[in-house]
Amino acid sequence: MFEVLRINLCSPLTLAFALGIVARLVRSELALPRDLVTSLSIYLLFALGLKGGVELSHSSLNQITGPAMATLLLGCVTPVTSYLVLRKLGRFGIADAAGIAAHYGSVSAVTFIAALQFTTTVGYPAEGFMPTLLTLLEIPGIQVALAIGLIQTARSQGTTGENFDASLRRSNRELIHELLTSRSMILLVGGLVIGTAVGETGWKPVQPVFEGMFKGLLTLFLLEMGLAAGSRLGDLKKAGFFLLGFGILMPILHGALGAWLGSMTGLSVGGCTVLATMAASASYIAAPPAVRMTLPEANPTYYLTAALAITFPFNLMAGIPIYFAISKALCN
Amino acid sequence: MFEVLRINLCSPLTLAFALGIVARLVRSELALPRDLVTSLSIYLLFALGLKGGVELSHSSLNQITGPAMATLLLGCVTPVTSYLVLRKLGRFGIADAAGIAAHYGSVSAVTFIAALQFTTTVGYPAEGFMPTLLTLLEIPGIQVALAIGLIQTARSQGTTGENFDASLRRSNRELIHELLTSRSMILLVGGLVIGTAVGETGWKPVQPVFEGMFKGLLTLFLLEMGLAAGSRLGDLKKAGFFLLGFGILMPILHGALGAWLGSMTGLSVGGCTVLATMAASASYIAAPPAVRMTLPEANPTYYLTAALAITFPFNLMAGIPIYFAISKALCN
Amino acid sequence: MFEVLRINLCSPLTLAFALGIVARLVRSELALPRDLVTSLSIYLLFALGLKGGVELSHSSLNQITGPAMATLLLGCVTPVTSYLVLRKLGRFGIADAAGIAAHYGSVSAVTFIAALQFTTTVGYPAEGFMPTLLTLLEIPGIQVALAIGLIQTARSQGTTGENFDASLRRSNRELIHELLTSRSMILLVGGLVIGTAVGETGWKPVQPVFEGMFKGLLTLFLLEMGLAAGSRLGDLKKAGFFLLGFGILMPILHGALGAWLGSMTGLSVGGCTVLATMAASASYIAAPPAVRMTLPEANPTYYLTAALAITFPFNLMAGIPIYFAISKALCN
Amino acid sequence: MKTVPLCLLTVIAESVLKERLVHDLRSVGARGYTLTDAEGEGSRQRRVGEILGANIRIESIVSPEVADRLLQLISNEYFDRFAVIAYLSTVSVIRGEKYV
Amino acid sequence: MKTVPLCLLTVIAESVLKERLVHDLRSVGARGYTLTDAEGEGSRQRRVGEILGANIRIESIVSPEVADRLLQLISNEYFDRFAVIAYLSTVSVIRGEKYV
Amino acid sequence: MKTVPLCLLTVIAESVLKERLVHDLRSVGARGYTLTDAEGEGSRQRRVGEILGANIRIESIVSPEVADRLLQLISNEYFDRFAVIAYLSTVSVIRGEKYV
Ligand SMILES: Nc1ncnc2c1ncn2[C@@H]1O[C@H](COP(=O)(O)O)[C@@H](O)[C@H]1O
Ligand SMILES: Nc1ncnc2c1ncn2[C@@H]1O[C@H](COP(=O)(O)O)[C@@H](O)[C@H]1O
Ligand SMILES: Nc1ncnc2c1ncn2[C@@H]1O[C@H](COP(=O)(O)O)[C@@H](O)[C@H]1O
Ligand code: NA
Ligand code: NA
Ligand code: NA
Repeated sequence: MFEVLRINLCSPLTLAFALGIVARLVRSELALPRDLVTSLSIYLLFALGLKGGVELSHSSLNQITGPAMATLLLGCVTPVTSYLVLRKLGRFGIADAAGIAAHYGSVSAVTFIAALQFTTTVGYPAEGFMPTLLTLLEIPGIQVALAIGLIQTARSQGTTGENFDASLRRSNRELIHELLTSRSMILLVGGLVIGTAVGETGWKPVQPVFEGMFKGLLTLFLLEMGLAAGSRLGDLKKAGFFLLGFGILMPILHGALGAWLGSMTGLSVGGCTVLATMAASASYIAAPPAVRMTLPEANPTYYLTAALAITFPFNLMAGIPIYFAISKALCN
Repeated sequence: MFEVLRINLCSPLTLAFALGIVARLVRSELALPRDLVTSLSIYLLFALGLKGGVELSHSSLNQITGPAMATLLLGCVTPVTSYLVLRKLGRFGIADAAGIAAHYGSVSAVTFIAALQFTTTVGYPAEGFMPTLLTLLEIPGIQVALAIGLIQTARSQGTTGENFDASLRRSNRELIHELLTSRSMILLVGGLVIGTAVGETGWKPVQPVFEGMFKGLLTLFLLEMGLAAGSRLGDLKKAGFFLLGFGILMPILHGALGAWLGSMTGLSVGGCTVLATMAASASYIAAPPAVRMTLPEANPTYYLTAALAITFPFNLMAGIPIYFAISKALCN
Repeated sequence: MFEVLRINLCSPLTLAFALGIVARLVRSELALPRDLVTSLSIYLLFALGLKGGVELSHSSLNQITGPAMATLLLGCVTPVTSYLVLRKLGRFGIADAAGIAAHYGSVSAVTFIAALQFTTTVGYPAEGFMPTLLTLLEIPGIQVALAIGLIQTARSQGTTGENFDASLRRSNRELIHELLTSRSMILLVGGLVIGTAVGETGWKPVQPVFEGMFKGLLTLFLLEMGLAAGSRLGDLKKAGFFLLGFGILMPILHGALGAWLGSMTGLSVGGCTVLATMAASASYIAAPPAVRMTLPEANPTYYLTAALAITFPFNLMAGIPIYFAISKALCN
Repeated sequence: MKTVPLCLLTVIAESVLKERLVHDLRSVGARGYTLTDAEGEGSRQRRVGEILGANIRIESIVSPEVADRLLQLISNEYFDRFAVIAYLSTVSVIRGEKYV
Repeated sequence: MKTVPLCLLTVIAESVLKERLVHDLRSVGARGYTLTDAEGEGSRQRRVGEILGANIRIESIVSPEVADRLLQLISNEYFDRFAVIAYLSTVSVIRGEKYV
Repeated sequence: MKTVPLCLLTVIAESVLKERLVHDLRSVGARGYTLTDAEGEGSRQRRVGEILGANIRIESIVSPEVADRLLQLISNEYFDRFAVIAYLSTVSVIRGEKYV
């Protein structure tokens, strides 16, 4: 276990993230150009999709059905558990609770990638179709949480009935369109389809870019994530102790649930670890703008700090090995 | 033939282009940062030049003279045929006809690259000096078409004589300077010279970037091209049926002419295919700003839609295999 | 010697720099997007640090102590010699002399990299810990020169005493903080630490990006340097003959000093060459903003032209081989 | 040259609002707009901006009536819950009919 | 502080015109200008911009005479055939002599 | 809508001054600012900008008193030695109390 932790902590990925945090702590002017960050995230998502697609072409539909169901179930359960814990135990308001829940119901692609890398490094590579599951988990969690938020707000204000229903449905349609056609969905799903279509032969000539450069560019991206997380550290105090605990314990709970569902549906140890990580991770790309637009009353400090400055580093440094240990225990 | 079409359609290049179009059709917010697009096109042109230069260092002047003459001839003929067809058959105005003709007289570097890739894939690699021909074809076609446009406009307005001559010559001088020192010329020609000078030894250490990464980054660029073409699709209706036919048939005509001239001057099947593709392709990098500045009366919707949303995808998906078939027939 | 010069001149690096200058001379519109340039320099510094760190993990502290002392000494001596020569021989004002001296007291990372590449190419690779020395030399030279400038200005204006001391100390504290936390320091030092920590195993997966792509991307960066230097060429006349001579002779002097100190402290021929190059090079990334803020009276035309349009190309094309020849003579 | 006075409305807002604001402009009758990227700080503290991109700055030349409708709309819909400011100034344009 | 009123001329144009407009500014007597990248929509539909980069926004502080000459020039040379708008406002500057 | 007139101060400066100017704004009492990237040319020739990035353009809505203090400060500290211009105009805002 300690060896596993050491491997995880001493990778360029984790250390680049730490470097970003340190740079912010010493108030360095270091900043990656915004266009570089956007370009890196476009690259990572597309490469992830392509690679996943190529490997998907070796998988049978049979293998996927179970894990896919498990993933969708996670997408419905995790936002609800998050919301309830935040409301009942954390005494957060409706909007804030729903906003944070939307983040924890969705998934962080970088954490997902880190888990993929980790399982490969420790010799338990995950199934090839994991990126397909990623696309399945990205959206429903946001949806469910925002719907809860809108409905509860309306109820608490007494505006129910037909009018509200119609407006809810309309804003929901817009939101679903936005999420389905979001950058990450297009690149992931598009990459998956292209990867499946071209197979190994078509993949060969683009492999140097989309596989060879992957870890290096991911390292740069984690540097940026570290910078972003570092500039959120000051907000930890405003977020309070409850959110700190929530950002660590909730992922462990969701991770255990994910690992269990994974093992039930026949995933390997690596696959379980990755599914657990997906369940445990909190989105900070897709969820924030959706929450900002739909529940503007929710305070961004809470959800961004929790997702980016608490849960992301926790998962990166300790979470993934924990989910791996749980998965190993469950699969034997 | 069908196998060849399949290979062409199932490459990551073509599919990335298609993904871009689909993203626009579903109104996705996906957009590549402008600086990334500029960087990619700088990279592609420079890499193309370097690679071409290294291979040029193995070629003899002897081999090149014939094909170079053929290329220059194409640069004079294709804008004239385009202009005449647009005026006489299409009933376009002077400015619009000349503006479109400038695009079809010049050449699209990405289509050129796609043809290079294609001929290599099907086992008929083109001569190493093709990028040299590319630089020869880029400018004269634009020049000829714009000159026609300016002269015809002047004639139709009755402003001939010395004054006009002087002003035409002045604006022509500016234009030639602009085209000769344009980004693509500097990068292509500069790359060619550097590549020739450094040869294989100097090429080795930069090969991972300028060759290894080429196809992968080209895939990303085609994603952007797809996005651009996709957002032009709505303009197809405004462009009208004539332009649709023109954008498909004119390239086939020019392609056949190119293939024939290539085979006359001793190019291999691959070389003929690439020369044919150059003749058939329409510029959408160098030509648009030149036309916009010189013939502002020409409607950009026409020339951009024709070059980008009709001829480019046609060449990418069906044109290149057709020119290959023609070349094969002519060379045997 | 001539063979060595030829190798140096015929590398893609030097030629890309030349291409940039030519592009400016023919007034081409070619420009690399600013974000690309920033991204490239972030990449180069971080890769340099990482690579250096991995190699540092094989070095003993013992080996480094001597060369580190030599480097710090160079950081104190070179700004003073530069300042004195500029004041006494060049008759520059206090601010201008100190401003230029700050540039020559610091170091140019790209020149450093070019020297590393050169020594490897000619078969005399430098020690693995050279990037560590780079970080040691970057700051003190700027510091020393600016302190001279501030003190001399104050003295010449008669504002001495406690007040001045306090304000000098305050602005010095700010400056040191700024330099220590500057982008290049964070990336270099951060990279060194990460590289040392992860060692060869952690380096492997990121090597394709941080080593494989290095020379190619450096070539692109040198294209940009050429563009920047090219647009400074017009200022050569304003800078005057003295600065032209200074920009060539001072580096040779500093280079010889560096080579001698290197050979005294046990560096190999390659190591001496690189240390000499560091001493000889002039900063144009870290120094300019520091000088601009601290000594706004200094004319940027002087220091930028000298560092970028005189000394940088001189070192790139002729300086490095000269320092190599000196080092070879001294080490035998 | 003969010029007409018109209103120049400037809106500075967090960038998630881009599509919505452009839509609003059109809906109240603005005939065009110009948009630049910006960053900034205001009375409210650092916001969602960091990851989502910073602010946008929208300028639109409109008639006084349209300007008023826009200010009304922005102050009703956005001021409380989003980081938005808006201000008006007077500019002189040629071809006044282009903007109304 | 003592300030003098001067004209601030703002031109928004498709970006192919950048060099020409800067040249025109200089030629009619402007002593400086500031340029930012922008995007936008106007009464004319989407233009060549897409591939060529979008709009530019040029600001120049000038005397009323220079402003008038510029408006005249822009309206003669560009308004019909290019996507360009221009407008004037009044600003107060220190060191008024710097701009005229 | 009911609006109040306030001062809009615009500062265009070489980009090394970014942090210092933002600090100055805050110190004399500005409650917010908006910043965009810009390039430009003025009466002084090409500057350090080339490598260090070009200009910045800072806008701040302030009360007349704050505007005056800022102009004073900028003209004392920067005008001689740095590439900086500053100008004032009048704008109408809603929620006037937000800015003073
Ligand atoms: N006084 C001001 N002057 C100029 N811009 C401002 C001012 N106050 C706020 N802003 C801009 O408006 C945005 C939103 O402000 P706020 O709603 O106060 O957070 C800020 O990010 C600034 O870009
Ligand atoms: N009413 C307006 N307000 C602000 N900007 C405008 C307006 N109309 C046009 N523009 C800008 O001017 C450019 C050219 O407009 P047009 O010539 O109408 O296509 C547009 O792309 C906008 O950036
Ligand atoms: N007349 C002007 N109109 C608009 N901007 C100007 C003007 N003069 C100077 N500037 C801007 O202010 C910066 C500094 O000007 P200067 O101090 O004259 O070099 C320039 O780079 C321009 O961006
Ligand atoms: Na989750
Ligand atoms: Na052609
Ligand atoms: Na030095």
